[in-house]
Amino acid sequence: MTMTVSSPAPAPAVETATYREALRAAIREAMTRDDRVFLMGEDVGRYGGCFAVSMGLLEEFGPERIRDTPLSESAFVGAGIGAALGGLRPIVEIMTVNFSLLALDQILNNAATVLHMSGGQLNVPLVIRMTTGAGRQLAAQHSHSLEGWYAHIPGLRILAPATVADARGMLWPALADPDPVLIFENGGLYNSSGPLPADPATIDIERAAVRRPGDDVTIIAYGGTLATALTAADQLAAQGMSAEVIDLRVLRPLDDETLVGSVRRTHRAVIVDEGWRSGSLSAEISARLVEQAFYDLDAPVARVCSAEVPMPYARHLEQAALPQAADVVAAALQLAGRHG
Amino acid sequence: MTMTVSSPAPAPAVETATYREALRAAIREAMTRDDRVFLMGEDVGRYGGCFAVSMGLLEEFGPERIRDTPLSESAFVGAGIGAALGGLRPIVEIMTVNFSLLALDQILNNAATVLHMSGGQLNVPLVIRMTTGAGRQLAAQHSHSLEGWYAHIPGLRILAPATVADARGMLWPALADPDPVLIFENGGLYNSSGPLPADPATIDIERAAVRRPGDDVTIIAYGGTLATALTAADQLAAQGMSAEVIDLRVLRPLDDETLVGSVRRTHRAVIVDEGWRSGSLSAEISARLVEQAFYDLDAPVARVCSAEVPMPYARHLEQAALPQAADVVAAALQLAGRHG
Amino acid sequence: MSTAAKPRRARTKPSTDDRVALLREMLRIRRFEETCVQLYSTEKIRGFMHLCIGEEATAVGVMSALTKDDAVVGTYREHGQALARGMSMTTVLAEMFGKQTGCSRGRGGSMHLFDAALRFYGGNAIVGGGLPVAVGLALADRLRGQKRVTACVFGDGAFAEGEFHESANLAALWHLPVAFFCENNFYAMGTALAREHAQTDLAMRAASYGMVAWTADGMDVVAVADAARRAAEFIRAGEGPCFVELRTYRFRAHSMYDPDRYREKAEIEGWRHHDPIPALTATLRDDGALTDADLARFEKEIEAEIADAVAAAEAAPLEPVAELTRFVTSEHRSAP
Amino acid sequence: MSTAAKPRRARTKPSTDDRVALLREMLRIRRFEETCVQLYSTEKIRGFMHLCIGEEATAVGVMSALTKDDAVVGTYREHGQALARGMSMTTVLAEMFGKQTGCSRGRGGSMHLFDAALRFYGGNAIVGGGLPVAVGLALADRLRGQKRVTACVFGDGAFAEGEFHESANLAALWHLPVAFFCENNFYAMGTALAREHAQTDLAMRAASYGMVAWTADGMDVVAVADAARRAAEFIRAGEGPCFVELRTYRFRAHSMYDPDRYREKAEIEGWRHHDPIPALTATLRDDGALTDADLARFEKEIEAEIADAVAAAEAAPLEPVAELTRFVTSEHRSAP
Ligand SMILES: Cc1ncc(C[n+]2csc(CCOP(=O)(O)OP(=O)(O)O)c2C)c(N)n1
Ligand SMILES: Cc1ncc(C[n+]2csc(CCOP(=O)(O)OP(=O)(O)O)c2C)c(N)n1
Ligand SMILES: [Mg+2]
Ligand SMILES: [Mg+2]
Repeated sequence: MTMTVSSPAPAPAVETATYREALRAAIREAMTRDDRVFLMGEDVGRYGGCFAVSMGLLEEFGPERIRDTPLSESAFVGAGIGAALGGLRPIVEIMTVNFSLLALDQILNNAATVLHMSGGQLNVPLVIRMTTGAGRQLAAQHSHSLEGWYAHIPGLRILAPATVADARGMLWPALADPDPVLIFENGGLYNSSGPLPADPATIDIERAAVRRPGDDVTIIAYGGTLATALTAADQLAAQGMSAEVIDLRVLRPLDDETLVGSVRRTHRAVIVDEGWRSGSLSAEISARLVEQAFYDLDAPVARVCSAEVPMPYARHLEQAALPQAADVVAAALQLAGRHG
Repeated sequence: MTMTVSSPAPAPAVETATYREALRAAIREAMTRDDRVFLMGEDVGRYGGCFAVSMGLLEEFGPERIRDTPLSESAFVGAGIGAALGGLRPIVEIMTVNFSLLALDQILNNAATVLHMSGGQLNVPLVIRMTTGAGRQLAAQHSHSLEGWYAHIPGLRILAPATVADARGMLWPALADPDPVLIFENGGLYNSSGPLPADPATIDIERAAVRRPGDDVTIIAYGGTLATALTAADQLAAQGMSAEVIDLRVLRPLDDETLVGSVRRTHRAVIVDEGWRSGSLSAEISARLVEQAFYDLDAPVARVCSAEVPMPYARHLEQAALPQAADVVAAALQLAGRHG
Repeated sequence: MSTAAKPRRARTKPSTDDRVALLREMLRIRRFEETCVQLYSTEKIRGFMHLCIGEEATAVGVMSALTKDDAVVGTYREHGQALARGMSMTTVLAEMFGKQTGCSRGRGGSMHLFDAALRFYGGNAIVGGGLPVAVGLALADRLRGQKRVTACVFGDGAFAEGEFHESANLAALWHLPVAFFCENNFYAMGTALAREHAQTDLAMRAASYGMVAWTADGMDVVAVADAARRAAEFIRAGEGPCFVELRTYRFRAHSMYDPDRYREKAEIEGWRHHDPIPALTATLRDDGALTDADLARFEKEIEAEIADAVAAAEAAPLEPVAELTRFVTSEHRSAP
Repeated sequence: MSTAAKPRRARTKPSTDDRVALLREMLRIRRFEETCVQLYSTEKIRGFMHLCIGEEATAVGVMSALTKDDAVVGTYREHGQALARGMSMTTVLAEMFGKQTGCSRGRGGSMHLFDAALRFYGGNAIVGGGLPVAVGLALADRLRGQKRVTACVFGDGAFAEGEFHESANLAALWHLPVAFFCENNFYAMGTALAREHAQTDLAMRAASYGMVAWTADGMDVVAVADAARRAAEFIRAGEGPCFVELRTYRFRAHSMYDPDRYREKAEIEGWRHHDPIPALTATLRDDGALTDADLARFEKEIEAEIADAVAAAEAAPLEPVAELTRFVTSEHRSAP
């Protein structure tokens, strides 16, 4: 369903950009290529986006297509659903996943459900973007990672770009999807920079990506935890343990093939998830690995998640609540230790 | 924190009643024992409750304490939070978990969070009751089982009474909890009947209950799926397989001790969950069993869940989407077969 | 409550033929709903079913003002809305039977009737859940420069939900071509209007959002048709959204589960005198525009239409269980 | 926008002493906020921080009308609300430093100030999220027969959220002792009032819920104090809820992250002429109620208070990491 042949690896880089710039370039390209595309959300226009993603787009496309909304999450997300049913290709921005709860009824009971409930008559080609994650001392009402909840909902596709290439390339195929797609942008990534692919349209929204090959353990991460996993892999390498790092990229539907294939080779898995441990996406991945690779596992599947607390403001407490590379290293070594 | 010594087994029965009558008796008792307790929700008064749970209570306690609300889920749940902060012990009824999404922001961002966010200053002694589950051909906006989402939220206690005894006995200890407690009533249970305990106050809200002892496989269920699990256990017995059936009762915090203890003996586990499979509570239980009993497992942990579709109206489709005893039997036999 | 309803005469009268057609359509819906009661008692129809008996004038009047390009967002009490919009009894009844030939292939049932071709967007069982969707449909028309009307029907209970507040403000703020039709039947399930709202003058409250708003007699199909026509003209003229409160009453319980213990029998009886069908029948008789023979013919035609629909629904196949997971996501994937 | 503000004279004037006290409190908050800016630039304070510079009169005026038994539900722009309610600079600043001695033991930060003893219920960073909670606090007072006021402060942006609609209706429907104080500073982040609301007369809209509602000059602390006093008296007299729109303006950006590109410099300058502090200072000087010496003394006292608070916050210990999971659930469990 992507616009070109699907391929998990980003295309060769031509330039570098920040994650924020990549998202902006993707929106600009989509708005230029297809006049049915428009951006709607709180402060996306005159303010430039609460995280400055849409800075400058109002001047370029005007207030009809870069549409500031009142504080009315349920109504403007629902309006995105209606606009999609009406033939447009809306990109709705919700400032953070925490506020998206106010629109969850619209997302689950309308966007995700109407196609099935209407016997296939009405599809909703809607893209919703929102920020997720902690690490910026924004405290308990601005810092949670609830994308795992959305990955529970049949009818939705859930994306979590962790790289500049994915930030640049995932929007267009998401808009090409006839059904609702949610894109989760970890707030800690906006200032990160990396290579921009020559042809963003070659980015697929189907498969996970192996970000670092390895043999002794599979570390599964996504979005904000990918960097944590890669750092852990470096540290493990220094200790003689070769870790394969997989970036989920797509949280629903999960790419079991890539995950199971890796674990069949490494026989060990550590999942890194910024969500609260109990009932996080990491639980589903663990359950699937056990269902599909039980006899290949040399050790239990390990999970490194956030502490089960409302995210505290104080930096030392927040950092203690979040998954750290050291926790991932310890978990991986324990799996090996317990094994050897 | 329960009002008496905790004990997972219901007290000896003196009479029988329906699940609905047991809930009503529990509300009546709580309102009589403590004048800070009141019931608030849509149509709990004059209508008698959308599922007739509070029928007759308006006449008994009057409109101030049996309080009909407008259609305003976010406001009356938030008002329950405020009333709890103000010294009352509200029981808020939300007609079904599907509509509770409109109040989820209040439940997560206020009720579950304010104690921690205020450094321990403000606790919220609130009880929220709601119906969950399918099986009555109510279709995709009235039939989902989302209690697993609530079990993800730190700061909440989540209860799922599956028996008449629990329906009768869980409310008072829930009201005794200084923090928010959510009680999920599976809609298919209201007309079920069973023994009423002599002393409902002996019902704990801490532990899971072994509803049927067995040796060859542990079947884990809760709420609406307990009956399915027990039926499956009968059928397995007929085929020479002895199944232990555990009723979770408390979805958060999970009673790992009872679950792991059982699986350590049976070496096999099947989890029955009416939620959509991906990201359901069954995933968390599977992950925990693997983390805590990996080396005792003779086979992968199996899950029997609902099909990942918006619940359809037509009876044959709805039944096909729901976990059936036959599916549980098949899963259990497969674990044994693969094992033996 | 009932005394609160202030009937208003319509400013202009539709032609005699039009009024006869409105009467016939109300009769068609009434008989259909009565049949649904029987079919529910014999368990051919299951789940939640909400009838519009007594409220036929609102659905018939509103739909009479719309063209085929316009859009409709309805409620879960939408049998009448769907039929008046042009859906066939066959597809609607088959849906309630849970058959493959139903408009939603048996997946939706009574509360989830849809027809993409007629731009009938359901059939929504989350009270107030359709309001933002209607705003979005109107936004699409605005951005695409299409002069179409989106009619959004909802109840007095839905008016209390936050979705109404947010949707009304968005529609007025963006000057969108959406007509809000509030079916005020004075109850939200068992809760009377005065126990739902501190201020029960809903049209006045809607006006406070900066929308043109007024009230019409929802028991007089001619008044509703006239109000809906004016609303549609207003919107097509680019005057932005508007709100019409239609004061009506349901003669039957909220749903088939409802013991209806919260209303005085006298109140119900009082409203029966405003039954939209006998009222218009009498007027048309007086005007000599309708004979007993006409009425008898209508009844016969409708009876036949219903009989055919029932027979077809009975005979229709079930969706194969193998199709359960179809339509969770789209089958045809196209470029944006 | 600014021209939309219609200053209103208060009907009665508080005593000279009271007015001096109001001035001093505004000055205290202004200097505190200015200190926060420095502390933020040196990264002692992190995360989101929203200052009330320019809006001091609303917080000071509202709190001046409340007794210690009353309750307050605030916003995330609540430093002034917290200080005016009686919280010490020490506990507030320590909280923003993320220290154990902070009111929320470092867990809340700038947006989540709480004080159970003062019945200051936060400190809520979900826009509109405090409204239903305030309704519930008032409901508790009603059911417990307590003659207390719950003051709920929120912004013009929050008014657009569904929570406002539902909460206003509940409060009016149940006749609850809650006073809604809307700090209308004409912007919700970068969105001007006229782009948030189709109808910008917020007091009129609040009145449509069946509540007494009026507007006061939020840049005149005496007018605010008078309005708040009348609101509190009204509620104590059992007259039910009321709504006061306080028209004000923030001189600084929305938060420390905000480049403030959406406002004309001229507009900001225009409002600076309504700065509540110099205005009242001049009046009191003219009335001979305030000397330069008094002012100098105030500044000195406040400077010292701030210096002590900063020193204390600097010196305060961090909450041990071992305490991270404390207060997720209550430690003391009691019978209901
Ligand atoms: C969000 C939500 N809350 C509650 C319900 C349960 N419910 C179904 S219909 C109804 C009453 C709605 O009243 P109104 O809007 O006046 O429509 P009417 O039934 O009178 O036509 C309620 C409470 C629901 N379906 N959705
Ligand atoms: C539900 C929700 N949506 C969006 C935000 C992001 N946000 C924080 S403050 C704000 C503007 C609020 O404006 P207003 O209510 O007028 O208060 P002010 O900041 O002007 O004092 C926004 C959009 C939020 N915190 N909560
Ligand atoms: Mg109604
Ligand atoms: Mg504002």
